[in-house]
Amino acid sequence: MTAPLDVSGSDATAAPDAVVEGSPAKAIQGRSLGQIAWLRLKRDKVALVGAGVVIFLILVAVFAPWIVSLIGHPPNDFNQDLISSETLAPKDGTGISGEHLFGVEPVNGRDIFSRVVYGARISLLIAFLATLLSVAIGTVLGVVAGYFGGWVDSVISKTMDVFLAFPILVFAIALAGVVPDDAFGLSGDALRVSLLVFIIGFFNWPYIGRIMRGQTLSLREREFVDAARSLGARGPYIIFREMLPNLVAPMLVYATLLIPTNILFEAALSFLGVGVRPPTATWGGMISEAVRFYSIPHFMFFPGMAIFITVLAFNLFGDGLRDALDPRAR
Amino acid sequence: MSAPEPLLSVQGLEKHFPVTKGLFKRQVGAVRAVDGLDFDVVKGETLGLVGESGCGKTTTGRLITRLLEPTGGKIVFEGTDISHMSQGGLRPLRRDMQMIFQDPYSSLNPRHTVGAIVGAPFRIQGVKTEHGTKKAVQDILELVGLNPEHYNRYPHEFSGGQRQRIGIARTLALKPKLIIADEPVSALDVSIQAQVVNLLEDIQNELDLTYVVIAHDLSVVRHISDRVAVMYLGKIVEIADSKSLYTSPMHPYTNALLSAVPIPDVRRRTERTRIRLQGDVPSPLNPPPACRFHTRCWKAQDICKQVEPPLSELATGHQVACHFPENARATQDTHPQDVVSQDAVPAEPGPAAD
Amino acid sequence: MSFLELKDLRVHFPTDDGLVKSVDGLSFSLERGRTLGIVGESGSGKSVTSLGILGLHKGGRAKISGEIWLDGEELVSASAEHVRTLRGKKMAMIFQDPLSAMHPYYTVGAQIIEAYRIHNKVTKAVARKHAVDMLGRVGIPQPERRVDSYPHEFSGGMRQRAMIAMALSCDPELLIADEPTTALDVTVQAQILDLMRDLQQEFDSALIIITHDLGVVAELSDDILVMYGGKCIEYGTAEDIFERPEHPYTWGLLGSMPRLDRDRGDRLIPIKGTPPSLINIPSGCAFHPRCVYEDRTAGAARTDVPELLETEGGHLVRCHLPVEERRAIWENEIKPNLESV
Amino acid sequence: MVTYIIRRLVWAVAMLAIVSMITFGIFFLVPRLAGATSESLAARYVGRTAGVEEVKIAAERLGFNDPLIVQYGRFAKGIFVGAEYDYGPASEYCPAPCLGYSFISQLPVWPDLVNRLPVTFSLALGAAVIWLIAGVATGVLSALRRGSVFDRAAMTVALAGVSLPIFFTGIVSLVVFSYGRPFAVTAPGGTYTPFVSNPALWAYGMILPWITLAFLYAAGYARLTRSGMLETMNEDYIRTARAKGLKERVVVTKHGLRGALTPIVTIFGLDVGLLMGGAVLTESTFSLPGLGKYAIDAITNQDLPKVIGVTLLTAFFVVLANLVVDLLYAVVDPRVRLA
Amino acid sequence: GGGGTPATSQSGSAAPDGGGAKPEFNAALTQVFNPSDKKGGILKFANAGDWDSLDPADTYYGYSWDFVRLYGRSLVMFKPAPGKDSSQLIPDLAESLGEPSDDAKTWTYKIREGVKFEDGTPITSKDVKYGVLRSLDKEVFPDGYTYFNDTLDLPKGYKGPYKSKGVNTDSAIETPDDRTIVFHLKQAYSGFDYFAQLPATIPVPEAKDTGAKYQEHIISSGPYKFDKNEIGKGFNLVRNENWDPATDPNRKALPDGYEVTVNVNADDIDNRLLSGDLHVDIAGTGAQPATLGRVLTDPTLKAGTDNPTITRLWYTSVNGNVAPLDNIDCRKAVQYAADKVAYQTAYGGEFSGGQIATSLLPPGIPGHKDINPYPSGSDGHGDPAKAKEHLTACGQPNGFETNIAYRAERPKEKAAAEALQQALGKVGIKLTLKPFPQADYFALYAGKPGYAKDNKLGLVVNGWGADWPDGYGFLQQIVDSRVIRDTGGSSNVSVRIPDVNKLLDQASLETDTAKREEIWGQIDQMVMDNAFVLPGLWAKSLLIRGKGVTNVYYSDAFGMYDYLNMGLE
Ligand SMILES: Nc1ncnc2c1ncn2[C@@H]1O[C@H](COP(=O)(O)OP(=O)(O)OP(=O)(O)O)[C@@H](O)[C@H]1O
Ligand SMILES: Nc1ncnc2c1ncn2[C@@H]1O[C@H](COP(=O)(O)OP(=O)(O)OP(=O)(O)O)[C@@H](O)[C@H]1O
Ligand SMILES: [Mg+2]
Ligand SMILES: [Mg+2]
Ligand code: NI
Repeated sequence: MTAPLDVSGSDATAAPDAVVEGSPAKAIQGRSLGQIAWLRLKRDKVALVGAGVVIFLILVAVFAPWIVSLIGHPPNDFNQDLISSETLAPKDGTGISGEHLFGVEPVNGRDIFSRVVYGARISLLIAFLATLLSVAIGTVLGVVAGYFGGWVDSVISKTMDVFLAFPILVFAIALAGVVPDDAFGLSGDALRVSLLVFIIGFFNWPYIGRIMRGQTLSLREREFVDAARSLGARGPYIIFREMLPNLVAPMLVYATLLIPTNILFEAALSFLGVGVRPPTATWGGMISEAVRFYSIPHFMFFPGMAIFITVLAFNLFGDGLRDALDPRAR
Repeated sequence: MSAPEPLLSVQGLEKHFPVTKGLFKRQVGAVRAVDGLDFDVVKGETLGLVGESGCGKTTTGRLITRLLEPTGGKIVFEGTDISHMSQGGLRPLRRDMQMIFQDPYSSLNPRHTVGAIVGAPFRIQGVKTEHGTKKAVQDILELVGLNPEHYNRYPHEFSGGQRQRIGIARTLALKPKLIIADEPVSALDVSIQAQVVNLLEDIQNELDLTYVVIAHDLSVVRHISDRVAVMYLGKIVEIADSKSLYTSPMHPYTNALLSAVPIPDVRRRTERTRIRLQGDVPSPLNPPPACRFHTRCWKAQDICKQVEPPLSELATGHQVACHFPENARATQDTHPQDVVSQDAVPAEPGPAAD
Repeated sequence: MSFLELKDLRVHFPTDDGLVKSVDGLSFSLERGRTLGIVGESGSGKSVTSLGILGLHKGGRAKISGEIWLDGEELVSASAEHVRTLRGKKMAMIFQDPLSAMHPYYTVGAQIIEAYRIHNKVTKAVARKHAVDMLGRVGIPQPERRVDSYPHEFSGGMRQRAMIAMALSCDPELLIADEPTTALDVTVQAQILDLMRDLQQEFDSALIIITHDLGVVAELSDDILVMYGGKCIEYGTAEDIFERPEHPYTWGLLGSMPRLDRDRGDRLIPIKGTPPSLINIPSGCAFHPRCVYEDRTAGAARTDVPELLETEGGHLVRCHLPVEERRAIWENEIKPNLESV
Repeated sequence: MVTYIIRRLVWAVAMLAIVSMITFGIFFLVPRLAGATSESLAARYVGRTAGVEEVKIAAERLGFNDPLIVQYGRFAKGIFVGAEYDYGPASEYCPAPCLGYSFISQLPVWPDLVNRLPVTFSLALGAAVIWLIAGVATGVLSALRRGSVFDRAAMTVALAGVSLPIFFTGIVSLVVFSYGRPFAVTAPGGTYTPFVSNPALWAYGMILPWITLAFLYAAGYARLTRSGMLETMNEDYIRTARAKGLKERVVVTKHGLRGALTPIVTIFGLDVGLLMGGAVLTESTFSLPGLGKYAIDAITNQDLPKVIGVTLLTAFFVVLANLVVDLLYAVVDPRVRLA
Repeated sequence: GGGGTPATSQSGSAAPDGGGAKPEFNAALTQVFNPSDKKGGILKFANAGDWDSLDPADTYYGYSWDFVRLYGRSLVMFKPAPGKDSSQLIPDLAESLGEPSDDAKTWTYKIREGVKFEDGTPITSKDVKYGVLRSLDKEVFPDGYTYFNDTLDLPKGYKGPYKSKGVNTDSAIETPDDRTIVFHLKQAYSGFDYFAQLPATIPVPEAKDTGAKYQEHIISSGPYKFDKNEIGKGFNLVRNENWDPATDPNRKALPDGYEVTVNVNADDIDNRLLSGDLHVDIAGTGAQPATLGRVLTDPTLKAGTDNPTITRLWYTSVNGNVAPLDNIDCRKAVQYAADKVAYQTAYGGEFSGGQIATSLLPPGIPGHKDINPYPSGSDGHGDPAKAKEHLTACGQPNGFETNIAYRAERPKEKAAAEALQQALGKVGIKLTLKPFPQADYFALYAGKPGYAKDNKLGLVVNGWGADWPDGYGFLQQIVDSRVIRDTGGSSNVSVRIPDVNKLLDQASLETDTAKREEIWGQIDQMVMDNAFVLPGLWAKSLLIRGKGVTNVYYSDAFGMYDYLNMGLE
């Protein structure tokens, strides 16, 4: 029997319009969550500034040689004509001039501007690569633990516990200290950078791992995973097609938030003298040298600010990204 | 009518979830979520599965679709025993057996477009269609009452009812024979619920489907089921065709359940007297012995605590597991509530064992 | 004046996406000893209304206007502090999900005692005794022992009983139950509904019960208010609403409900489309995009907001259709379809 | 509950064993991988004038020729029953818990660690108190006045706080408040006076390190508390508390903060545990003779037994903190008790 | 250790006896500043690092030798007097300086009467002998010097009293009675009194000796004894009641005690010195760079400082074992290319760094001649043209690559390495910096010939201070190729010239001082000609006088203030 109200055939087609009424145009192409996050991010001015600074810093790092050849002096060149031989400080206090935007170092008169610019390379390179390593290990193990559960999960989770119980900094310093200058077929900056990347990345993965495991566990409970399984999907399909797209967002957020941590970590190691070898400029290394010249504050100020601004920018961007991708956190 | 070969036959189905403890995962007990189910589903019919929360409905559904591995018993689908078949072996069979999920929000991957979601069965099963997957998907979208142009939209752009339609579209993609629907409408608003219920009925007729519908809402089950099975603590206590179950329930639990459902009818509210069960469903970790309902049953006698009543056919197509069934020879024309008010109700709410 | 009277209550939330008009001009009144049922689809503004009465939107982002008179006092303009002193004592509330509505870190008893001691200057021991009493009254077995349990140690039904005990601990004159049984099983729901009915009679309070289950409303309510898009679209006694509903939306609700007393094969009569967004409430009658009879209003439904008008004996309806036409449609087109076999 | 505690204890002990194995393995294996021999390892213990023979003998004596497992076994045994260390003229009994013996300073490591512990404790606990109070208070206020000037200012400062390297803030504070003349208060950094000998001087010497360390953590805790509070204040049970007619202050503290506190307590426990093993950067910036400085000095001198000792002690604190936090969790959150 | 006769730059007129100097720059260089005999007070010392050891047998730091005299008395000591006078040896525990036999192979000392250990037991010659013998065990005392090992006529295979228990050592040291001690040398050595002033001759009671642990409970023979001693943190000295001033004409013992803190932040030490919180920076190496700017620009602060030249050479070893530096022209190219001014700046410039060195021997060491074999251009910034010439001669016209080692913990050495890297880079010599941990610098890395060769450590940043102000004390350890051991550990990293060894032997036999001093000059010239050492600078330091401290004066012998007779106002 058919009642006048029985319009199930036609009602449904009308329905979506009601839903999208709010949106401006009747776009056929739907907006993905990524696009929505982007829209939200675009409204977050602070995060955009952070993103701008991050991009700027990356460009600075990439084009460091070029920038320095335009303004400034090679980072390791001495300019001792600017240094007072009595006090070892720059003659006019800082050495800041059109030639030396940030002034020069005491003692040898190296150009602080170009050292800061070159420092960005080391800092960002190590932070990025280490983050990549952490995220790679963390994601793989986290997803494996979360997806397979059982003893696999037990083993991986306990491994993470063990890792988290290590005094990472002490360990990293000690490790960076015991490895000689030529090892594993590498030497010089290449060795130090790889070593630092390895140490920082390797000790940080459990943080990402835990998050990824949690996310995977909660995804595994979601019914769409069951839906895929009931369609006969195999493990790889579920992991890569169903879960992974949902893991990209948290992965991105935590990677963005891990980068500043790693920058600070690298700076700390350089500060303690186990980072990249001198004379290669690093921010932490510059600060540790500047400590001896605390009465010449600009020496400490610029690398300090470089770290601060970089870390702050990443944090701002990361916070904004998190808010955009996870509106609940707002 | 000669009994047709059942499409799905479940015999003695069991699922015990181990409860472990300690560093070495010692098993200290088991949640007897499903504890010996027997039922058949005949082609073209709809079997409703009702019961209170935690009685094992979802587990049953997931066992049939083999998302869970049964602890015991047999599941025979189209004459094939699939109870312990490997996932690889199941793959081709999965085309014929699909599942609709309860929560329209978590059952659709938020990162996939509607097209990808509904097209997934084709991709996973490697099915090629004549005019390409997209055309096929759009046809199905149309079938479930969605605009085919929504192919490229994402789930979050749809309302709950529409999402449920997308979920249904996905199950229909490969033209299955059996659909297990786990609480397909319980997350939806009444007005939307009706749309979906109607849709389920329509496509059943159109595509000649067989349903197992799981729900806790007796009204919904009554509305769409040919036969209904009532579960209590992992067991079926009564199974019968819809009409006889609702009009002359034999198991006290069914009776109580029916009488507890509020009726949107102001005239009757004063007339009705109800059976009020006391307490909650006991934990499946430690189910009561013998008849599991005896702790809450007002008719319970010593035998109920000692001997488990078998599920036996007391009327044609009406099986019940009770030592003291009601309405054993009940007439078919009395109204359920009237029946209840006439003979089953003790003056006091049942002296349930506490 | 009635015990509780709402006059043109509006609760609006400014959000990033626009102004959410969750409650938009709601008026009703309620006497002591009577039960009002508020029904409506998800998002129609039921919870916002109840929280508004308790003053729980104060201090938030909500913009509230209109008047709420409770026992001769106006609450919207009253100070937040004054409204606070009324909460719990004069008016109390039961929430939908008793697990999340109770603090997981405090025992059930502690939470009842706390509620009691805010408004009664008594010692802990006295309050505790009272809490045990209340738990017993709502039918929790062995209340002396259970008073020290944590919420997670209770089953769903017991939690809701405890929640009720907490709400009733100070003898409130107005009790609002927001979907008190939605999270519960039918058998437990029946127990709770019985309990609420008994308690209301005992305490002689005014009771507002909010739900989207028409069955529950029918069981308990004297009067029923149907909400749609933040507005009341129909108000009347339970008989009015179930026997002589006049609004197409109410018809839709009745038609959508699968009923235990109707058989398989009876087709449900759903309402097409989906509930409106409260940011972009459809022009005119908010229901018009889903209304089958919209074309019979000569376009008025699209442009003009219909008035809430009394048809007879306190039965109010907000519809452009002429009264006679509405009654005719009900009698001839809808009612026959709803009648079972 | 009892079985739960036992289970946690067993795991804690197992974890320490694993950590010690890995630590031991890494510090003795990595140098070997990088080309060190038993002799070159021993060489650093025999002084500048030893001949080839002496080095060989020393390597033998120090057991560098034994397989790693044997060496570890000896080390592990020392922890429980003590060990005899032959340092040449005589041997010294290093009583349990013997965390190794430094052949450079000719001292067992354990008394050294015990010696340094009060400094690190003073630093960690003092700073912890400050940051907990400051961070949580700021976080709560920010959450309650969300969007206000206070909130924005506090969160800006907090963000800056987590973005500044601690050695930088430390040095700046030293320069401004101690070395430099503008606010010279004469060197409250770098002087540790034991509490028992002079509490006032003790506190005076610790003020700058405390504040520097606490600033970093307080910033993090303020952010954490704020987001935690925002989350809990949206919980249903807060609405219930309000519906009871509770005063807002009570709602916030008794109900809101209580709910938000659990994750903070967890992280607090872990942070303090980690700091107990030495705030490496703070201690080296302020030259505080605590475990962190000890670790750095040991690393500089390549004094492996000390490095291993201090690493293990730190790990011990972390594991202990984990344990305490877990047990505390069970106390704080009744839902966990059944586990 | 170190010291020297006053350098040309700082010779001033000695003030009249007893007259104090005015508070002005360099006031304590040649006279006693703030002289006083007031007793009482606690002197506060601080050390940025830590002692190698407090044990007299195991300590090899100049400041430690300076300080050890407060709690230990060696046979002979440097005179506690300002400037040049301090180089003079005077008897301490002994009644007089050593009595040599005619061939200078036997030296006899007589111990004063009435000297006692802190526990009241009399000090005998056996205790002195034991002290020297135990210092021979380099396994137990790895830090110390080996002068006694190398020169005493010990029984073959003798390994010190711990390992060679009961071996008769009379062939090396005889104690005919409780007051007499006789040293027998393998070879004649005319300067044995310098050995006798070494802390190793401080008496140690055998019964109380705990080997390596002795440093925790040292038995004092001086005016002060240990009260509380926490290794790694600091210690206190209090008066030793069993020290009898009558037996000791050299020590005033003014303060009631000493409070020494170790491992204090170096900048903090300077600030506390300036503020009066602290009396002495015990390391005596001078102000930190940050303080430098502050002190030198403020006349009042500057007036409270002294700026002596010390007998220390900062230099870089040029390792002839590493190709192409095995070619003398390549080495010379390095000499010419080096930027001496940058080198000087790296160490702190004129005031705290020192004076540019043109050869090994510092001006304060007798035998020093002003030579400059490799003039560093007109302005001291190097002579690239000359360097190129030599590069061509060496067959590397475009330069070459090699490594430069330095001690990681020493920022000045790092700066020097960077300076060389810069300067040498200009002529195509590409240096790679190789930092090594200070603790193992000589034992495992730069000082280990095999390692240095395998790892191409062509240049090794180095430094050396005279153990005592005499050519032998300055040169022997850094130019004698026989001190180089395959197992590493020697400070001489690069000088392997047989003729130099011969000259050294010749000098130690030479009893005529003038002739001896002539030889030191020859050696200096010879090493420079072979270009195995790139001299950097002769060190100076900027010392801050503690506020309210009396009897402050600079001791050439130690290259820092003399700690023996300081007191408080
Ligand atoms: N993976 C599992 N591990 C352990 N116990 C489980 C698991 N899944 C379900 N259970 C338990 O099995 C019992 C039956 O669960 P099931 O979900 O089948 O009930 P249901 O009838 O679907 O209930 P609802 O109406 O609440 O959905 C419950 O007690 C549940 O706690
Ligand atoms: N604090 C708030 N800020 C913004 N919008 C709000 C807020 N609270 C409620 N709303 C909106 O007001 C509308 C009405 O909400 P309300 O909770 O009253 O619905 P309801 O009728 O109780 O629905 P349900 O049946 O789902 O409980 C919803 O659209 C909701 O999104
Ligand atoms: Mg279920
Ligand atoms: Mg609601
Ligand atoms: Ni019909």
